[in-house]
Amino acid sequence: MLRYILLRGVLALAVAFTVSLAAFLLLNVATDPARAIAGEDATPEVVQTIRVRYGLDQPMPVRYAQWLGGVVQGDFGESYYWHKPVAELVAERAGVTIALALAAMAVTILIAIPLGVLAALNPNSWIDRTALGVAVSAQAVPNFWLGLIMIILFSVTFPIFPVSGDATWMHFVLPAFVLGATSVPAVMRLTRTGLIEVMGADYIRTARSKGYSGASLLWRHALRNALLPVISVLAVQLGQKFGGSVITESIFALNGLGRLALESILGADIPTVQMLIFVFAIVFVVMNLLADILNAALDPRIRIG
Amino acid sequence: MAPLLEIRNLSVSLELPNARLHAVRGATVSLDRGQTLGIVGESGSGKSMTALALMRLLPRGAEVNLDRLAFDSQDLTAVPDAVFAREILGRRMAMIFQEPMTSLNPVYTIGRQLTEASVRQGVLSAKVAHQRAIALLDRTGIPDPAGRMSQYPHQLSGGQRQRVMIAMALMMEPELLIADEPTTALDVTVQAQILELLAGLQCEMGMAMILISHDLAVVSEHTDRVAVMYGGEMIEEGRAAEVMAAAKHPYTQALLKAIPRMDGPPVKLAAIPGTVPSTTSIPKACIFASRCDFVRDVCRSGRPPVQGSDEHWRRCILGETELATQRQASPVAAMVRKAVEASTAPVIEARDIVQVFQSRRGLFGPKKEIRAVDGVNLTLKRGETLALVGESGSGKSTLARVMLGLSLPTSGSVLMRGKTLGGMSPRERAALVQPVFQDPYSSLNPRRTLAEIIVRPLELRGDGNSQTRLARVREVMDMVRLPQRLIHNYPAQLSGGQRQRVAIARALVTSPEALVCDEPTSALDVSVQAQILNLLTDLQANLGLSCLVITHDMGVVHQIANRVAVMLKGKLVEEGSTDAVLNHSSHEYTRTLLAAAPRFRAEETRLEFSGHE
Amino acid sequence: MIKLKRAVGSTLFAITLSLSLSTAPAFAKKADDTLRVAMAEEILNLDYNYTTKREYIILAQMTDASLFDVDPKTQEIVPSVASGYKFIDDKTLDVTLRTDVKFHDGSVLNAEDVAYTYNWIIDPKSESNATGIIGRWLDRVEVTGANTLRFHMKAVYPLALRDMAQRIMLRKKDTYNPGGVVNKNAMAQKVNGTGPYKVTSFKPGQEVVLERFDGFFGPKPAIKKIIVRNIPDIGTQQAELMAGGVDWMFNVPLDLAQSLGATPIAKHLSGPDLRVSFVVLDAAGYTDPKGPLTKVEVRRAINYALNRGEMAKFLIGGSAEGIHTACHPAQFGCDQKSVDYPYNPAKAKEMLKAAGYPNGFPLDLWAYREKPVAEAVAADLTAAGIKVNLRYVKLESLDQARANKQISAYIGTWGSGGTADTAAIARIHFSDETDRNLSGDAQLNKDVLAAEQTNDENKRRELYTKAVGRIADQAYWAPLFTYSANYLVSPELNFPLDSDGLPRLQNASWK
Amino acid sequence: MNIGIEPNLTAAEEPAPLTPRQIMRRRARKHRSLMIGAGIILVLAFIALFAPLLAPHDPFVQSLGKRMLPPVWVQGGNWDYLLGTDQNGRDYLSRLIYGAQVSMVIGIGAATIGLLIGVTLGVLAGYFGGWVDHAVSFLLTAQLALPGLLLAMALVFIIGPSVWVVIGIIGVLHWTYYLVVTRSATQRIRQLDFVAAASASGATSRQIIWHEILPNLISQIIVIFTFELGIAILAEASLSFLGVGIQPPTPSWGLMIAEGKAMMFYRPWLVILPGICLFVLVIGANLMGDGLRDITAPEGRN
Repeated sequence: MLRYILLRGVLALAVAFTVSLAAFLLLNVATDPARAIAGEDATPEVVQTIRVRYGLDQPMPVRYAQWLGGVVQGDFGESYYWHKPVAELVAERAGVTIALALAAMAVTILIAIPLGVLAALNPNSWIDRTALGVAVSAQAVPNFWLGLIMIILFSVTFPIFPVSGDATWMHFVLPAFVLGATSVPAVMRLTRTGLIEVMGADYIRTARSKGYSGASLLWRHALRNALLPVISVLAVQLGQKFGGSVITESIFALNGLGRLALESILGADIPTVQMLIFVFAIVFVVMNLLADILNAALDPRIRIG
Repeated sequence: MAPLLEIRNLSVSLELPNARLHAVRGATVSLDRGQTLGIVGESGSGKSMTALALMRLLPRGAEVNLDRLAFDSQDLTAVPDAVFAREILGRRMAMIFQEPMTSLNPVYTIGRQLTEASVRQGVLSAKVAHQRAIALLDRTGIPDPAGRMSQYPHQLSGGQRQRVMIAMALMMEPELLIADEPTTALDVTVQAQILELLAGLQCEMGMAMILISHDLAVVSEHTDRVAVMYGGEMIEEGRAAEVMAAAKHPYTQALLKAIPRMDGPPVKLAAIPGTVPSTTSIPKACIFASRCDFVRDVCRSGRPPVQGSDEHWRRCILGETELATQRQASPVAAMVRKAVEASTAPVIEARDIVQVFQSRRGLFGPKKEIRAVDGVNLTLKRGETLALVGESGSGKSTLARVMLGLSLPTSGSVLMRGKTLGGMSPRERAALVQPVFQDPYSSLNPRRTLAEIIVRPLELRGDGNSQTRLARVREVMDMVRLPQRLIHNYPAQLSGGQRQRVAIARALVTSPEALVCDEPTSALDVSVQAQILNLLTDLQANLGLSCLVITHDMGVVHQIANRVAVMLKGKLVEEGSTDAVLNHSSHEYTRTLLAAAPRFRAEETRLEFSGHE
Repeated sequence: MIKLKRAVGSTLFAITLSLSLSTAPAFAKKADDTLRVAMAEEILNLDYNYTTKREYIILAQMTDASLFDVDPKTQEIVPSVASGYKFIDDKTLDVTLRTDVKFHDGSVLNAEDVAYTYNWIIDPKSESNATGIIGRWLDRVEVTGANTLRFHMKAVYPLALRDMAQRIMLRKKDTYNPGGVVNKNAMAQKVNGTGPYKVTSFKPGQEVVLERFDGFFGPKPAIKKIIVRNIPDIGTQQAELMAGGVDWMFNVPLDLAQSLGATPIAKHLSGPDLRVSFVVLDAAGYTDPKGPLTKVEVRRAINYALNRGEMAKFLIGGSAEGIHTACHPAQFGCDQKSVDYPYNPAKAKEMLKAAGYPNGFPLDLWAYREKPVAEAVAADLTAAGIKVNLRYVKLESLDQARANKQISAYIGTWGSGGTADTAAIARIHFSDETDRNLSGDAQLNKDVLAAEQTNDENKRRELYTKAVGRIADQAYWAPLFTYSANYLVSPELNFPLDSDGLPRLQNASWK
Repeated sequence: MNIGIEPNLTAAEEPAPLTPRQIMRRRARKHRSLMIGAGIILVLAFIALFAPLLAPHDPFVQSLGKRMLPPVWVQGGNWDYLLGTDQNGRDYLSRLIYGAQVSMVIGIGAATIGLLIGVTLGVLAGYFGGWVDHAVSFLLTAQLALPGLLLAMALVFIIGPSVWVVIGIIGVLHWTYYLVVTRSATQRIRQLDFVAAASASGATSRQIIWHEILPNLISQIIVIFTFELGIAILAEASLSFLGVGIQPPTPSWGLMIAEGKAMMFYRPWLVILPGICLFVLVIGANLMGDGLRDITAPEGRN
């Protein structure tokens, strides 16, 4: 068991480093951080002083080596804009993104799974068709557009929810719905096909022959097997959501990692981007590992083999 | 006393995407307490559907209508589903299924699955249920029953899982046990034990049993009465011994002649031509008319009447006397089996083949080594049919793949015409040996037409142009007796038998010297198996092919093989001519294999068992 | 049928509009005397000595006072922390300080503090954003008395007082290197300024709360408390304005300002701005030595092709107007008599044919600011036959491409830092020290630098007239228009609009 | 009793069952959502193809005087510009029509690039397994971890903004769905006997992949392609919304939504209209995808 986790850990680090190297190259090529920090009306002298101040005048490999050296000792360097250690910056904002991710996951689960189960229990009925209709249309709605419409409807026309910011839980309702809605189709479809397949399996027929029927059959025998693949998909999606949704967070002005990523990428705040990517890669692989472990815990065939 | 179970005129129709399939029409059956009824028929005959209708386990969209369904003289049609599920299913009627590998819930322990139904319905307390489960597991012959309770289904073998299924069915001591092809997926030796077990339990618990199978031999040994089904209708029913000895319906007769018999010299099998008609519309004529040898105009105009006594009736217009005369009229041509001289040149030689596989138990378990083939020497001589016999896990398929050159052995070598397989180019090897696989549905590329499939090996060798190749394809299709008009059809449009013929045609197109057939007929119905076996013997005679046939069915060995090799756990335990091995085998394992194979003891009825009647 | 559809359609939009606009600000701001201000740029550092962006200038106006100040009406330099000044000769300046200037922490400002601030800024170790600007003309500062200082200048520089007024924020002695240890971010999170407002709470990137500083030596501001909120998304800013979370928005796009201004929610103010927009052409041929832009007729044709008037009127609105000089008409020395190329697309096509490009030529036009302006310029040039490939990028990407000499033409803007003097735009664009100079005109370079080395007003005016005339004649640029600053403010707020376009929140008051 | 010879093969009365393709066509006609989806896609493809003829005005011609005209059903609108004009006074309806062109081209282009990368890697990983499989899954994890936005922004700057760059970017970011499906399908097909038969008759790996495995993947690949079409179109819209996608003055629905965002409270149609167009196009693609999957599923699986 330990060997397996160690292997995945090494994979996580390898992925994190390759991705951060790629990001470092892309960023340096795309924009000149010094000019981004200096802003619009900066004279060349100002740009030069900034370049010296942040050591941007050294060649790229040297700067990457410095950054790497720091990372090994846990120091991810200082943000050019925020003048504070990036680790602190990420820690501050991680809370908002985690809350949003969990809320969005709750929205997905509360909508997708019941819908999927109902659709599977009576295939080709009107519930099935509406469930598929919801899935198809939710998949077709651009989430940035959905966000704007939500603000127009529920913050301005009917001022129920606050427009932006992340102070109270009320601030998270609309963003969670928008972020959650994007992954409803996939989860709903997976639940539906999974349950339909399980309901046709031999061991369900055996259970029926022992007198199980209706709700007890569903809860005791069918659901547990049907939801196995769904759980690993949810874990992976949660991993992606921990990476922060760039669009949802910027539309609702939530101070999460997503918005931080967007601004630091557009503003070429390299240390912040590096750390964010590093964190995203690690979180992503860890969530994959978690999905595997969860699967093994729930499915004896994998655990005991 | 009133029969335990009475079914009259049961019809089942299933909903297909674009039609309704009338799977069962007018099934009438009755069963007394403690009695065993066998329902036999080929695939698609509706035998399973009848049982599922009884247990109300039909798939969604199925329709059942019947005149009378009484269980212990209680009219079941009046019982609503919920009450039926709670009071009848599991407590008074139980069922075991064909596929042990998938019939148990993979995520729950054996113990829980055994006890949960009885505890939930309050029939037994948890403690009593637990003890009863262990007792039943022990009775069904599972080693260390207490330990098994906490294990999961995937940790048990096929045979053990079937025993668990039987224990589970008997937890609440049902009065009727329905066994739907209980042993089809198991090895011959295990099959015999399970059938013995079922018979024993039935006597002990005085249960009535319905045994559904496609294997006439199994049914003839283990049932009191037998009903023969074809195309969704019951065409003959009577006492088992009588039906087997003097079948009164042409289909049953043809079926009995299509089964390779172990007693007496090999006989040319009577294959039934054509395929089972589709029952998407209710047929007006006799269902067997399209394939019957004695068909008359009247058979095609109306449904044949039921003739014969309650003891033994059949649905056919032929009178008692006409049938009897027909039976003698068709003499059975004995086949002579050439003995193979030791001196003939070898075609394929396998020298001390060892094949080891690595497998990891579970995601985190340690790596384990499995020696599938452990030092085997085998030679296939020119013009002979060598049968390689063994149970699942004996390594016979692995050896076959090695001799085909599809996988390189861990050690040892395979020679063809003196040259090692490894040294040969794939194209050279293709000219020497070709495979025929077991499952007709996965041996042909669904996306290609027949022409493309059969011509492919020629294209790969690149000899001749498209005309010569097409001619060769047509020639080979005639050889395997495939109608030319099918040349542009897709595999999905053919029957199992036809597909296996295409596979053989593909193997023959490069005119190889040897064929390696891995269980060529075990996935086919008896009547279709007879066609393929006859084809193989004819081809071998006409083309002088040497065939290596892998099988677990002693009947097939007896029918077509000149020599036999028996494998057990990766080792060759016995090798010799068919007569030597079958009649006075030297190895104890071969003897158990032969004993386990179901045979037609036409005369020995089941009287000694049913003494208690 | 159409009538029905039309009726239904319009009602739908009418409902959403009226409903959304009827929610007047929930509570009158006057009650809690707090002005909530929205800014798109995230305020991350309170110390203007280490920042440059416009939002930081607005903030510094409130938190800090400097030696001099610019009179909003007359744009003249007036004494502020300094009570008076006298030029001993054209390179030394004596300044006397007021004695009643207090820092926010209550301590009194003295000559030592001022000297320390200036000497620290010009010391390269400070790496301050102002080091380059001040270091060019100031040698050192010497304390000559309890509240008198002497400034020794390296060279004659007419804009010295303006720089002192707008660039250097005064700090207590040893703020940045207490005990010799350099701490550039000393004032980043908690600024100890001398201005009319002091910072009571600061959440970087989210919010800055300022309250009136009673110890301020100058006129007390009318509003007790100002909260600066960072809201990056313009849509969200509007929603906050409507929901009452914000009372003042600046840099508002024209259409939005006009639409929202027409509702009871907010008032649309539009004031003058020193910022100008222009198209810089690669006359020197950095991208293509023999390219079309090196020919003056082509550059003049481009000037004729652009409909400056319409762009100013429809895309910027307010006091914006087309210009034909490489400077803002209100800036000293910006001679309006230089040659003009009134909009004449036919003439432009003709000149292009004459210059040897009958069916135009491909041109990469870079832009970063207002997208409608970029598309309008691109459309006008396409109409004149030039095959424009519009490259709309981030500012820093454009700067980088220009530094690598990859840009043949780009639409630029310059705010001159609110300085009404041509020097503030000429040197940065036409001297040889900058990569923005695509004219390749040596003589022009000399004139522009010379105009900054003399205090003689007439001499400077004469030099600038020559330079501006030269630029117009050689059409190194295609000047476009001046900007107008659009604000959306709560109807209850009095907000003065000054001619240099610099918003001065400290002068705001309730109606 | 005829011995083993089949004289009277009487299958003649029974019509030979339909070829798989006929079965699919018959099912397709009856599959409502497939018809609707295909209908929408055809109409939009028609609009995209004949945009120059259909559009009332040239989408690039500006008339600054007539900026921000409302659509005809709102007072102040005029009939020359049915859906009003945008910030630069260009006809909004024409830009929407040309926007269809951009979205379709990008959708199809990106989905194809994704297909080429994903299927190749999927088949290789599925067929050869071992280290190829590990390398591909490492690439998969790394690609999922790298934020697409960064890649888009950098490429748009380095190579310069053109429709092809955007297609390339989105294509490179969206091959994972193809990979996962083709990899497991290839692994499944590889076990089937007709692959063993092919290698027994001397086919090389390449021939087996090309002749035996790929034909069986085509129906699944088509299904994924239609879904990816929708996803790619949305991806372009998001990139353009963030300003790193399609560059002005090319009309793109995502860009139009971004431009309309500032005025969404006063001129909501600037945001709503392109949003609806995107929604209709993508829902058409998804309905078609669902339909194709239903009618190909049964054959696909055996």
